[in-house]
Amino acid sequence: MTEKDIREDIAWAKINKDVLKSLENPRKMYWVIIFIALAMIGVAVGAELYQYLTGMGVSYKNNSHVWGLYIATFIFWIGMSHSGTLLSAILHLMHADWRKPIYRFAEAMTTFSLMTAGLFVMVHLGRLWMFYYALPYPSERWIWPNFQSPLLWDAMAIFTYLSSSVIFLYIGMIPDLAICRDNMKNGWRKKLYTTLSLGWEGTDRQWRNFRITYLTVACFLIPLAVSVHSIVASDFAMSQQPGWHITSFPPYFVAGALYSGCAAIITLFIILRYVFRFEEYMTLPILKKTARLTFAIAMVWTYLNLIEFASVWYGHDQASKDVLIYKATGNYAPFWWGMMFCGSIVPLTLAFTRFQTNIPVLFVVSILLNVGMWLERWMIVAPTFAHGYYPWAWDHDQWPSFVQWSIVFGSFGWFALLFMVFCKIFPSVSMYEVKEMVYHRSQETKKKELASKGLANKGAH
Amino acid sequence: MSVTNLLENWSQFRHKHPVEDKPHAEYKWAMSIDLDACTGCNACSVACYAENNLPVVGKEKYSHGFSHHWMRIERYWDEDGREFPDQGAQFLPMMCQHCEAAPCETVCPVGATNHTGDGLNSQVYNRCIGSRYCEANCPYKVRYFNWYDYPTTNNVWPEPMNQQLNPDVTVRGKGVMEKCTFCVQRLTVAKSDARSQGRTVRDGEVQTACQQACPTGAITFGNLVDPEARVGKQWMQQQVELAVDHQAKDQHEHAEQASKLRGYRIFEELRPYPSVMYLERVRESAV
Amino acid sequence: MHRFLRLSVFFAGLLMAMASQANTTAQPLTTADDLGPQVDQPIEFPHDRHAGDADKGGMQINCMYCHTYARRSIVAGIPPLQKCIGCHQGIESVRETPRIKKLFEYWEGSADGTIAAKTPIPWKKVHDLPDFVRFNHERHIQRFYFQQEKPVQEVCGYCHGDVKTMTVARRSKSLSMGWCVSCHEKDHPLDATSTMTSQGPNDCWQCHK
Amino acid sequence: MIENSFNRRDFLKVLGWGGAAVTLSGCGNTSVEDGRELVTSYSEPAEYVIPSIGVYFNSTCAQCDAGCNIMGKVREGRVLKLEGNSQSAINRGKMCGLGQAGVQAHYNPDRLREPLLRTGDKGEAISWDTALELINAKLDGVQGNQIAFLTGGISGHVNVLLKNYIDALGSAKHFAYEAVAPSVVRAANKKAYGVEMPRLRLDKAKVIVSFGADFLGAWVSPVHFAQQYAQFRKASNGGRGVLVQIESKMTLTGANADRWLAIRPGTEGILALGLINALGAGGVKVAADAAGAAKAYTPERVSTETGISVEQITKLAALLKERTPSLVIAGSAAEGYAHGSHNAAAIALLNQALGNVGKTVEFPAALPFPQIAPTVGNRYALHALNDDMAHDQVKVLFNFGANPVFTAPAGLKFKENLGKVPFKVAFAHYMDETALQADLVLPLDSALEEWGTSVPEYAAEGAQLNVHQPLMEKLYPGTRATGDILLALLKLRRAQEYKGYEDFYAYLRSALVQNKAALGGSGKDDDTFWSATLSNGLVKLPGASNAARKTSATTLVFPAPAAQDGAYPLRLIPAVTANMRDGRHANQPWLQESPDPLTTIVWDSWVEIHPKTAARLGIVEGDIVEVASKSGTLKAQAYLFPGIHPDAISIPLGYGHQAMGRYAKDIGANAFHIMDAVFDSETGELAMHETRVKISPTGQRVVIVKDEGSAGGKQMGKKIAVRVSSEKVDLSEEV
Repeated sequence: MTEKDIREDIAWAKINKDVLKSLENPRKMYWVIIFIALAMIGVAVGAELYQYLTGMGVSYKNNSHVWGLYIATFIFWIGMSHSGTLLSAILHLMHADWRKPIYRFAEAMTTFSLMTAGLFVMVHLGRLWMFYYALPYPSERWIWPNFQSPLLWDAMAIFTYLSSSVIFLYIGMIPDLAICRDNMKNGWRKKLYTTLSLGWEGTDRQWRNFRITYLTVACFLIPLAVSVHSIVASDFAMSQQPGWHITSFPPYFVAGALYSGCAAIITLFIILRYVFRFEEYMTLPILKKTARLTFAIAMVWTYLNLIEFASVWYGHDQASKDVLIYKATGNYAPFWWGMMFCGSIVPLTLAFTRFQTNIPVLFVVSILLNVGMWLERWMIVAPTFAHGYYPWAWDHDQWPSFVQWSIVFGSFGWFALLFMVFCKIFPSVSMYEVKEMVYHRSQETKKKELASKGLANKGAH
Repeated sequence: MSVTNLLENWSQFRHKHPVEDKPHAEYKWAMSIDLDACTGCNACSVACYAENNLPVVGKEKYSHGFSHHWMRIERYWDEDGREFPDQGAQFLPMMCQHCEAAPCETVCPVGATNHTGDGLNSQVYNRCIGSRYCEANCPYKVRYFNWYDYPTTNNVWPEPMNQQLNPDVTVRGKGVMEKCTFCVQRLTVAKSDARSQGRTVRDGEVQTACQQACPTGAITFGNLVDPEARVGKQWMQQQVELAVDHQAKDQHEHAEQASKLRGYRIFEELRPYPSVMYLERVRESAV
Repeated sequence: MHRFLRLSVFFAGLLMAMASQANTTAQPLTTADDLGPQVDQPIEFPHDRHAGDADKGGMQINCMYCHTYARRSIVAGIPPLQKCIGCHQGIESVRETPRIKKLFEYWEGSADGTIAAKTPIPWKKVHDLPDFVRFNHERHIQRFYFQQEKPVQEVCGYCHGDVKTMTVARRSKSLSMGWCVSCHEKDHPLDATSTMTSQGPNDCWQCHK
Repeated sequence: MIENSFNRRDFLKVLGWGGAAVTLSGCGNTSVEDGRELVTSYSEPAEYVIPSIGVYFNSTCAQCDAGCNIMGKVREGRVLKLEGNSQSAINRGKMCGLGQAGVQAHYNPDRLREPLLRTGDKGEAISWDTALELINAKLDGVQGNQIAFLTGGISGHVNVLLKNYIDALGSAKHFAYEAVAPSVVRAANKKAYGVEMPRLRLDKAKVIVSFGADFLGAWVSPVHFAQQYAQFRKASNGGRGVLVQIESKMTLTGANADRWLAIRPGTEGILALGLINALGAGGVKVAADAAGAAKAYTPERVSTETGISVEQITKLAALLKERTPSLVIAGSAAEGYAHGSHNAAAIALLNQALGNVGKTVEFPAALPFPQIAPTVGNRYALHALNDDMAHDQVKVLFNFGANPVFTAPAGLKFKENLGKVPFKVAFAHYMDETALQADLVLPLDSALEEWGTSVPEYAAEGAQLNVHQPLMEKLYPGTRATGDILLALLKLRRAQEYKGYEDFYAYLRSALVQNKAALGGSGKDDDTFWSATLSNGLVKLPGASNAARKTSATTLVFPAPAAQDGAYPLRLIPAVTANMRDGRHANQPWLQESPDPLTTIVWDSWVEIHPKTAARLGIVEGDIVEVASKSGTLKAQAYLFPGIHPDAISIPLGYGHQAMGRYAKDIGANAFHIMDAVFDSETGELAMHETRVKISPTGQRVVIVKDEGSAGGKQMGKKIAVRVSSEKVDLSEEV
């Protein structure tokens, strides 16, 4: 008999109490994380200001190597966003109810990582004060952006995805916001929850409308999620550069995205579970399922990776082949092999049942997986510049500057800050869905008990 | 602001790469460079600095690859491992190839780089937001980004050096992409003058700065549409056609005849249809 | 569910209606007025006196008599000092007015020595386009004045407004890109008699340098 | 649009330049801003001056001694760009990069702006009158032969004034010094052909064998030669010409050769004699004396001594026999040894043996006005001046723009000797190393501001007089033209004779107008002639042609074979690059940032080492190496360069300024300073290639700042710069 995802005998009042406690009284670790995040953001903001005032040159890219860590990290964060949609929308449609205690924070992760990714689009621009030129708005000049550019598709896709994710996150939270509202003493929070819960009373009609809306948005979100990363992939696949112009990039990117998202869920799962004392809800069996899901996706990713190599290797495009060889043997080889190790070897630990519930191991592994996935993005962007079509323009050494690194690290702080503040203000575990889950589980158990009783009775005859 | 305008521009600007039914009207600027005449002396490059207000970035920035030589001279050695390069070096002047189907044009999110009716690959500094996608997708890597604010914070033209700046060419601020323009400021003046006289620009009437300086006359520039233009005659004689990706020279069936030709375009197989034809460097076999 | 659908249909319809409205009613901006600041010039030059209509006391001098470069250069130019003097030397009646005295100070040098003889007058730019714009007076004059044979004041007035009624010239059009484009988008006859039309060029590099 | 019928002083009066109208701040001014800027406003412009349309004025390039005729594009009173004058026989409308950078000499922010008098370690600004009076006062009581003038190559009417001034001071000494001039070849030519610089007809030759003459880069008249070279490469001349370059370090010309032969340094003369011998053996009729002289130089011996294979020698001789006429050129690599004169003589003999004299080696017409003839600079002058100074023979020294403190080998102790001169006047554009040592520094007009004439030493067709005229108003009121200073000084000595000339312009005008008949202006009135002269920017001078002289092998001294030096095993080849030359233009940033064509290095000097030598010494690219000669040491980055003989290393000249300006100071190392003071045995010229060095890595390593990417000079199998063998193409049908 498998372990239970959740205790079936938790009282609903206890669920409310436990979750609401997270809004009030986290462990000390919470403040440590907030402080570190703020420090990282501080450095990054300083670096960005310097870059803004002085010019993009301070990031040490160059005329042949025009994109660097910013674009790599941008893809990383876009990828990160996919897990939320996977857990909340896809698994929702598939009726995998073990997702219920963890989908809320996954969904929040989606929103915040998209917001982080959006920042990188800005940070990356040479004239970010002119970013609105890329938006299709009717202007006095009678001109439009270039609708042929994948970068424009990108901008639109991210914008759509971000707004849809926010709506999805918000709609899914309404019943819980009402609970918060009802349990709050007067204060700014009470006002906030009152406003946000839109007068939720939990009537049957409200529930019916709620479920339809939620399902509709979920259905809408799934193709969006897939398309967003496919479009990010087409930034590269649509270009003409060796190492980028690869047909399998869209599915490869989507797989990579789900992969890093799942890994990030494990990390955050462990952190939240500890910081907000969610041991009752974020249980080890759920973690185990997540770990298994991650393992499966890791293998898909590995497979797609090998497909990519094979298609390049057996193709006739010598330049792409050169780039591939360069990745494995050139300046970037340590990082490339690091990516292979973190992305394809490390996840093998997840195949062992013993490790699937071992929190320290999972924590380390999940972080390694994300490092691997970040390296993957860097290894997509950089080597093509360093070994593209034109040998004269191959660069010597494009080690990113401190400015680039600090903005990249700062983005993690920014994400952590947003995420942690969210968890402190909004219930990061969906109370009503956990209740549903507990209810369904207990119903099932009862049914089983009845059935086994009936069987026993029969046998008695 | 109208949607019609948008759609029209779409079809008008986006299909400028060579198709049979849409030939160039009055002008198609093109170049040919005779590598056998090119000595690699760098005169063209310095002339380009003078004409186009290119900033001198200094050693530290050059070391990071921030140079702004729209016209760069590349020097290649033989790779056969002999003790001495006893057939000399091979020089190649490289600048924007003004591709007819330019990889940079399609990817720019804001349409800052476009194809003009004259077959130039234009770059509009004001529209550029600095995404650098164009350079990322350029097979020749001939676009140069303003990584710093050279006119102001870097003071590249200290008084009175700024008085040398060509008023016909914008001095670029930080965060925009730039590249060889085929000296469009000269072309515009020549076209306007010719138009006032009710004709088109005659061959030799307008020269690019690099062509004008080149001591050996290795660079020929002109209007491919003009049957009198030397550049067109050269293209024709070398049997290089603008709108194809496989020239007579490459074809096996004409091996006998084709082997006598030496015109080629770089990376033709990627189908950017560049507007610059190079003539192979010749080396004597008798010594 | 139905309400949701209905709402969606409503919004989609609204959007399409707005789009088609925007498409069909794009207003040409050619006439938009945007009065520029008053510019203090070294001499308060009375355009109305020189170019204004006869019935209003003007002398109806052709714009290009003074702004002589307009038909052959990208800039219209300010007349050189000697041109002003050329006429005013012979006009004794206004010789002692303050403005003309000032003018002659630039030519002969001022009594206090602050202005050397033959100093060009430091006129300020009134129609100052951004530095990256290449506006060619010659082309516009050639097209509208010589080919279409429109009256010179109308041709200049497209962009400069009704200068003949001003003293010191003042900008009266916005001279923004959209304003330029609105005219380039229009069909203009090829010459005075032709029914053939063409539009202004819309290559970016035509105007951006 | 080349006109000159205007009064120079008024046409440039324009408002709006130097002001806001100039600074186009890229994308800064993005809105319509009224009333901020001034309109370009003239008071009395010439009728052809139209705002926004460039007017071209002809003048002469002063960046090197070739004397290319240029035209400056002037707009709104500012000179914007220089182009070649297509009327010129020298450059035919073309220009080199060095010439293009002439505007940066003019607009240079580090130019001197007022006369400076030394007080202690500082310069005090004084007025011109004070400065000239001071000079005059200092000259009183000094014997004429204790006054020395140090100049570069100088010609034209400035030279006339200078000579007159020297006369006026009574037997003062004139030292014309050029650090990198081909002086030994000149002397050898004089002996062999009777003229110092014969006209070389590259365009007529079918084969050119160049012994280290970098005629496409920095030798004599590169733009002119480059055009002839283009002709030479065309099929129109009866087949594409073949260039064989023989040198120890690849120059730009070597990089363009069909065959580049790395010769052991200093053995060029031996190879020339070997070729004569091989030609004789191959059936070419060689004069008996030449054949006799070359008899001992069998291919085997030559091969051993020069390091060039017997097969190559035979092939080359066969080629020379088969394709005539040919042309053999002795360049700076051949002349730079203690036996440089012997090398040059042997090479001249080869030309003779091939029958090229009169065919591809022609003789220029003699100059009708000897007083304006160029006084060419050489390196012996420096040596002589240095000796005089060392013996306290110089009391007053005038220095006209030469920079010997920078270019003199350390062994001469020039700076020290200069200190012994009590009063030193420097005419300078920048505060360079020599000006820093001076007691009085007089700031000069830039070449684009001053009046003058010059006569190029290398005559492209006939002799010609080049006109230098201002292309714009002076940037700084405190500078003066060399001619004006000399005239003012002369007025202090010979007031009566020169009082009729208000300034140098007046002198120049009257000097030319008086001789208008001889200058092709007979029948024209003075103003027309003068306008036409200025408008053309040059005057072609008719002159009787010189006769050729036969070389004889009887005076030939056999060049010494290469010797070894155990302590200093390598030869130092100082490279004269097209950008830097002797370093006088190092403060022009375009030249610093323009990559060296062969190494693509910018903003620094470097040491070229053959990969084989480097491997032996354990040096890799970017290592900071110490180069030590008997005279000194320097440190520079190593660059592995296949185009150099393994027995040699090469360092470019012109870098390593300690003063001069923001773009030149502390860039690279000065190779002049480690040169040994060895002199040519016949002419007494400093032998530039005689320095022997040893190198050792210092342990430091840098990333070389160069244009070449990490792939080096490789095309990585891509079809980028393509080369084809000559039998595979048909050039005759080309357009």
